[in-house]
Amino acid sequence: MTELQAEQGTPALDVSRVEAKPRRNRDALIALAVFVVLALLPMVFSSKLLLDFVIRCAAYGLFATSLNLLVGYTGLTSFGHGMFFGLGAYGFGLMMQKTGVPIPVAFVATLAITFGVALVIGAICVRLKEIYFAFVTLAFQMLIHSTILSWVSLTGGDQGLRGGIPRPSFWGIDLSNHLHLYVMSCALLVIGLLLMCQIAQSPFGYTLRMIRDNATRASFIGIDVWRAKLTIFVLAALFASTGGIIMALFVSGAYPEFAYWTMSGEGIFINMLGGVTTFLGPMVGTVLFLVLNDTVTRLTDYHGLVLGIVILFFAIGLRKGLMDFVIEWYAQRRNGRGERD
Amino acid sequence: MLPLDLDALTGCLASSACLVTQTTSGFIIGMLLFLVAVGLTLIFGVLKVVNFSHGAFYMFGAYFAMTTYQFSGSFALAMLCGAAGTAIIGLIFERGFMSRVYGADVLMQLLVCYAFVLIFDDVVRMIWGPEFKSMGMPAAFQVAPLFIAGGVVPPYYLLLIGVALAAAVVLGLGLVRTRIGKVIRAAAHNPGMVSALGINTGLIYGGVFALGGMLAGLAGALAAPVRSLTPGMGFSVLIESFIVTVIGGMGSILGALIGALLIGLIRSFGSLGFPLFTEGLMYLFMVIVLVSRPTGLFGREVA
Amino acid sequence: MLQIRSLSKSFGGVKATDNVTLDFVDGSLTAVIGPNGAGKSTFFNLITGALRPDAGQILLNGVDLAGRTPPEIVRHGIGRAFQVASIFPSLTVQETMLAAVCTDQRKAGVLYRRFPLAETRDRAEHAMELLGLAGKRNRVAATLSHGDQKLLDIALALVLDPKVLLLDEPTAGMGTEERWRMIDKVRELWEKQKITVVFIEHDMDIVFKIAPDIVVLCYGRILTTGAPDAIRRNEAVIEAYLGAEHHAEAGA
Amino acid sequence: MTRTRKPGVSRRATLAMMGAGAVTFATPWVGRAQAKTIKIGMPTILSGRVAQLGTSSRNAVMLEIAKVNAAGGLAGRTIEMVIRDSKGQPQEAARVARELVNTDGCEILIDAEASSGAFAVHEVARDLGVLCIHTNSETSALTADPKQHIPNAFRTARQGVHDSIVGGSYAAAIAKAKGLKKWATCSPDYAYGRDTTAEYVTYLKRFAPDVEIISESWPKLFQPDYTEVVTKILQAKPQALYSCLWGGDLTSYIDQANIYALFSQMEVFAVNMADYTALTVVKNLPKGIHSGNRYIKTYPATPENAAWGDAYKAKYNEYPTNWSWENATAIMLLAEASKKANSADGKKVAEALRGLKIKSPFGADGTVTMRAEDQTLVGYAIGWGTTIPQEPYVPQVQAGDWKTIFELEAEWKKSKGYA
Repeated sequence: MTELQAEQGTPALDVSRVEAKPRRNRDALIALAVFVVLALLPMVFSSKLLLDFVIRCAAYGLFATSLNLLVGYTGLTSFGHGMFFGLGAYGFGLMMQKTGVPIPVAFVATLAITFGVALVIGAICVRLKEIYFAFVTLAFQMLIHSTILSWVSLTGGDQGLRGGIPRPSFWGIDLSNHLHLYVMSCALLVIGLLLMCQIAQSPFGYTLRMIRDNATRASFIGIDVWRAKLTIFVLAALFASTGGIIMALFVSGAYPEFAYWTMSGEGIFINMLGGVTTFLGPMVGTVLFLVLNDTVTRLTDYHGLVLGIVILFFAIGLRKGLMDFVIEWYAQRRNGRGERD
Repeated sequence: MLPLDLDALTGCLASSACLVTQTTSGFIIGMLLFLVAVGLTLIFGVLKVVNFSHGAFYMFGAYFAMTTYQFSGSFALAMLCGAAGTAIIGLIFERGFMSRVYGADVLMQLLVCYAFVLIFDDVVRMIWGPEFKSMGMPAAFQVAPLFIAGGVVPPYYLLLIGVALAAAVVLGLGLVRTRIGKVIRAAAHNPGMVSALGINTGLIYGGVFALGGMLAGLAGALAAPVRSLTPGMGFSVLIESFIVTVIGGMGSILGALIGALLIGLIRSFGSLGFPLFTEGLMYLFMVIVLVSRPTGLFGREVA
Repeated sequence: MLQIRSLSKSFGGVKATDNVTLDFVDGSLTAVIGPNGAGKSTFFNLITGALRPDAGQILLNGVDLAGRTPPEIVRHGIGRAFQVASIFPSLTVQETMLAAVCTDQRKAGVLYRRFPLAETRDRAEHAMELLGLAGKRNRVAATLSHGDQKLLDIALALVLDPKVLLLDEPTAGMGTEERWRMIDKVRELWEKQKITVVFIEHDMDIVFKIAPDIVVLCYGRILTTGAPDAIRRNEAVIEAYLGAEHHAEAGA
Repeated sequence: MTRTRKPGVSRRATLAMMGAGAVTFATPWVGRAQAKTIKIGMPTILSGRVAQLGTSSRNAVMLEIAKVNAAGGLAGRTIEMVIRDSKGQPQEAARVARELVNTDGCEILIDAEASSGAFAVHEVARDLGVLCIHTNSETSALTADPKQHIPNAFRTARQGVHDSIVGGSYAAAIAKAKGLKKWATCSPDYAYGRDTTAEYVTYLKRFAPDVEIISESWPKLFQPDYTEVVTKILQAKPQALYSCLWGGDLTSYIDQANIYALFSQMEVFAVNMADYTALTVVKNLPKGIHSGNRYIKTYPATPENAAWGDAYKAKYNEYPTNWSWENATAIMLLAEASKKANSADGKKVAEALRGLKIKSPFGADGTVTMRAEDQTLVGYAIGWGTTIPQEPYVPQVQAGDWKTIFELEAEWKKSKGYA
């Protein structure tokens, strides 16, 4: 981005921002409101398409937003984030198929597995910078994808986890009921976004911004850059994994495609569509991406062509994600009216 | 089940016939990869763009060659059209689209490439149809394979290795010896200086893209007689040549050559020793190289 | 007290820092000078952990810091500013300060609270006041003038309450008038904060005017140390500067 | 890189936009089934490397639908096909299938997906209870494994294990006659390739016990270059080679093996060779490759089959594929079943489908049967022969014996713990 933009953008940091607590409560309230609206949606619209759509939004949204914690906030362009999406789906699916533990246990255990794997892979990857970080994450992703394909006895190879994922009810929640799954996905999405928003607004979030801007300087004010990068790498992996779990529940299975690089590519693409400079950019991107995908595939066989042209419009026409564009436009308009504070 | 067959591997290493056959087989795989990878690395070296749509150039080269061959029956003309046609596409791609996102976020460049991967695949599907095609081996090469030191080498593959090596040499010498080569190398180091010297950087960028496209197109054209043609065929080639450039070092031509040969040899000997994990082997190798030497075997440390 | 003992570092046979032994007394203001390629920046990089010394000790109040990482060294109290202003372009001045204080308080990894933390406010405020950046607190760093960016860089080091502050050419890239403003600022800070300040400077007028102590480096070695007057008259120093120029001309 | 900061409004604006987006696209597509027509949904692969799978499936379906509609449709209701691309991604296949049923109001699904997509759609069928006919997945487990079994899902594709039994016994006869003891295999490294090869080898060894596998190659699916695999096989010097590569991979392999003169050095058994997709594309087709029939209009050598192949060719200007007959069979069965049930209702049609035997150009004896016990197609024409480089490509086909197939299949099911 150019310096010019920065000059235009930037409404001031209010001194009142120092009083941070009300903001957190406000975010929580907004999240609650969004959840209530989403949860009530099925009463208003009977369309099952909408439910399916929101569930997929939850899966992709958590995935894309967590990727933005790396790409947008820390400047770590991961090309391999999809591996954790896949790991979540496979971990959860396998746990449910093989062990028959209750869903919450499988959920926590899957996150624990993701934590371990992300810690090891992250410890190796975050030492590298810039494009090399991108490459090495990509290589790890392909390695994991290769392993999923080769380890047929466990993963079912290219056919994925077959036979459906059992979904015994717990706490009165029955995830084989689509409505329950919908509400659960909404809850996970909202909680996930709230947590990630908290991370982004925490002191650690600012540590990440400093590393993104100037990692060398960050280390000279006492930040252990490697540790901070590893921490966010692992945290982001956990949220991506949660997205994978939702997806596994939705399709009642797990497939190697989840851990393929196209998944990571889609994540990057979503971020670019929505914009990486705002917290909700990736969420907007997710909605945009899924709407595009769904409408274009139903309208034409040549969806690649149409999708490609739309992407070009964003990349060459706007040169930034939608949210970035909107916010800049908004800021410019405000400046134009001379109401800058 | 561990996918291991070390007996086959050691057995082969002990036999000269096997050694020759597998080594040439590694070279064949490697040299085609090199042609694709060298364009990728050149474009990265000069423009700092990771051209994810490079596989599409390879695809176009193959389709152009097939169509030319069908109409003219001339193999040489088919190769020429494959290379030249793709060069033009490369030029249009860079001047018309890529050049508009220089200076923007690097990810925007990726996005443009991604868009064109989708578009190019669909364009090919529109023009040539979704079914796979085959160009067929020209009659001149439908001859019995040669035997060298007990190893089997088909004449067509000798031609293929020769053309790719010639391209490598011409490219290497061209960059070092010629004026235009020097300008390109200078542009890679310091684009500002080149434009300050009154040289049109746009022309150079377009030229480099055309050159890279041409080489990938040539690879596609050379592959057309032995590989089936489908929309999306560039994809797996892109991934492999990408591994090659990363291993060799982004921006290094020698690196691309060595990297391509290494991958070729890993494939040819890996398929003996690790028949079910050859692919994984390549990624493992890439991880090891990246971790121990992030800039690749021949990459320069970026200041 | 910062004590450097037999510090050495070579790059492929070239000795960039050659057996340097120096003491910086608490509360001193020292200028490090020397011709281009004398190893001044390497010397700073070794002390701050950007480079790993081949041999020698870096003792801060008796604790050896040689070979430690930059974050560790910073936490022991050696702060630095850079020749080219090293800042966080997308953060505002105030955010930069708040985040730096946060780091100093070991709260850079805190997840459950919101930025900025109330307890960081006073120190950040103080540092901005000190450097005259308080009025620009809401400016995004990338939009600051060159001089202000340098000040922000120094503020970043200062806000951590270092015992020793290393400034790599605080006046680099500035006009004459701006230089003097900057160097007055440096002197003022030194007087107010009562910390040890070591700075690299090219402009001899500045050096001789404000630095009570001067260290002259040449080819990685200490040529001499002393007060301005002594240095001004030192034959070896004059030779080194002229000699270096001769070399430079011959090389070109 | 510098970033703009988020004004407080943005969050609310975003949410509003999200909401608006959701509303606008939720409303217009609320499909409802009309009494007069019945919608059949068909997720398939229409883009990417195997787009041919989807297009030839679609062609065959449309060809048959036209006939059924001309004859009055399904129990008087005109069929409307809704065909959508899954891009070959299982999660997309699942989504599209759900959307077809939930939103477009499709009452029946024709699942024309490849293996992993088929399993994904199978789960949707399990979830939604909609009548679903798998038309392209040949993976035996899809219907053979009782854990997979659901009453509303059927398969009209050939089944891997049937293929292997016939192929194995055919190959064993030749192996004995010609003394082929040393065999190599070269199959794509994915479930279909691995399972089919393993089963084939089992039956080959069963009928010709002294056969020995001396070399295995497992190229990746869609691998562009097979040179290392070709040379590896040449090194091993087997007397015979089995391969279940298919489509573009098979033609690449043949082209590349050809210039090493591989085909003159061993007998080659390529089960997927005798399909027009491969036969017509390979420019220098070697003579005498043994192959199982996929779709070929001269086998079964009946006027019905020839007429069907010609009608397809006349309409689409290309020959049908293996997938074509499998999909056509699905529609034929549906039409008969709804006639029998006198209803287009999914449950009733499913009931009628179980055990249904219909006349078919693709039947070994002029009929095919939807076997009731595992709801998969049996009795289709299955045989092996050798290729020649021009039409009719496979002049002589030796038919497989369904009695043997049934016996060995039952045994196989037991050994797998399926029965």
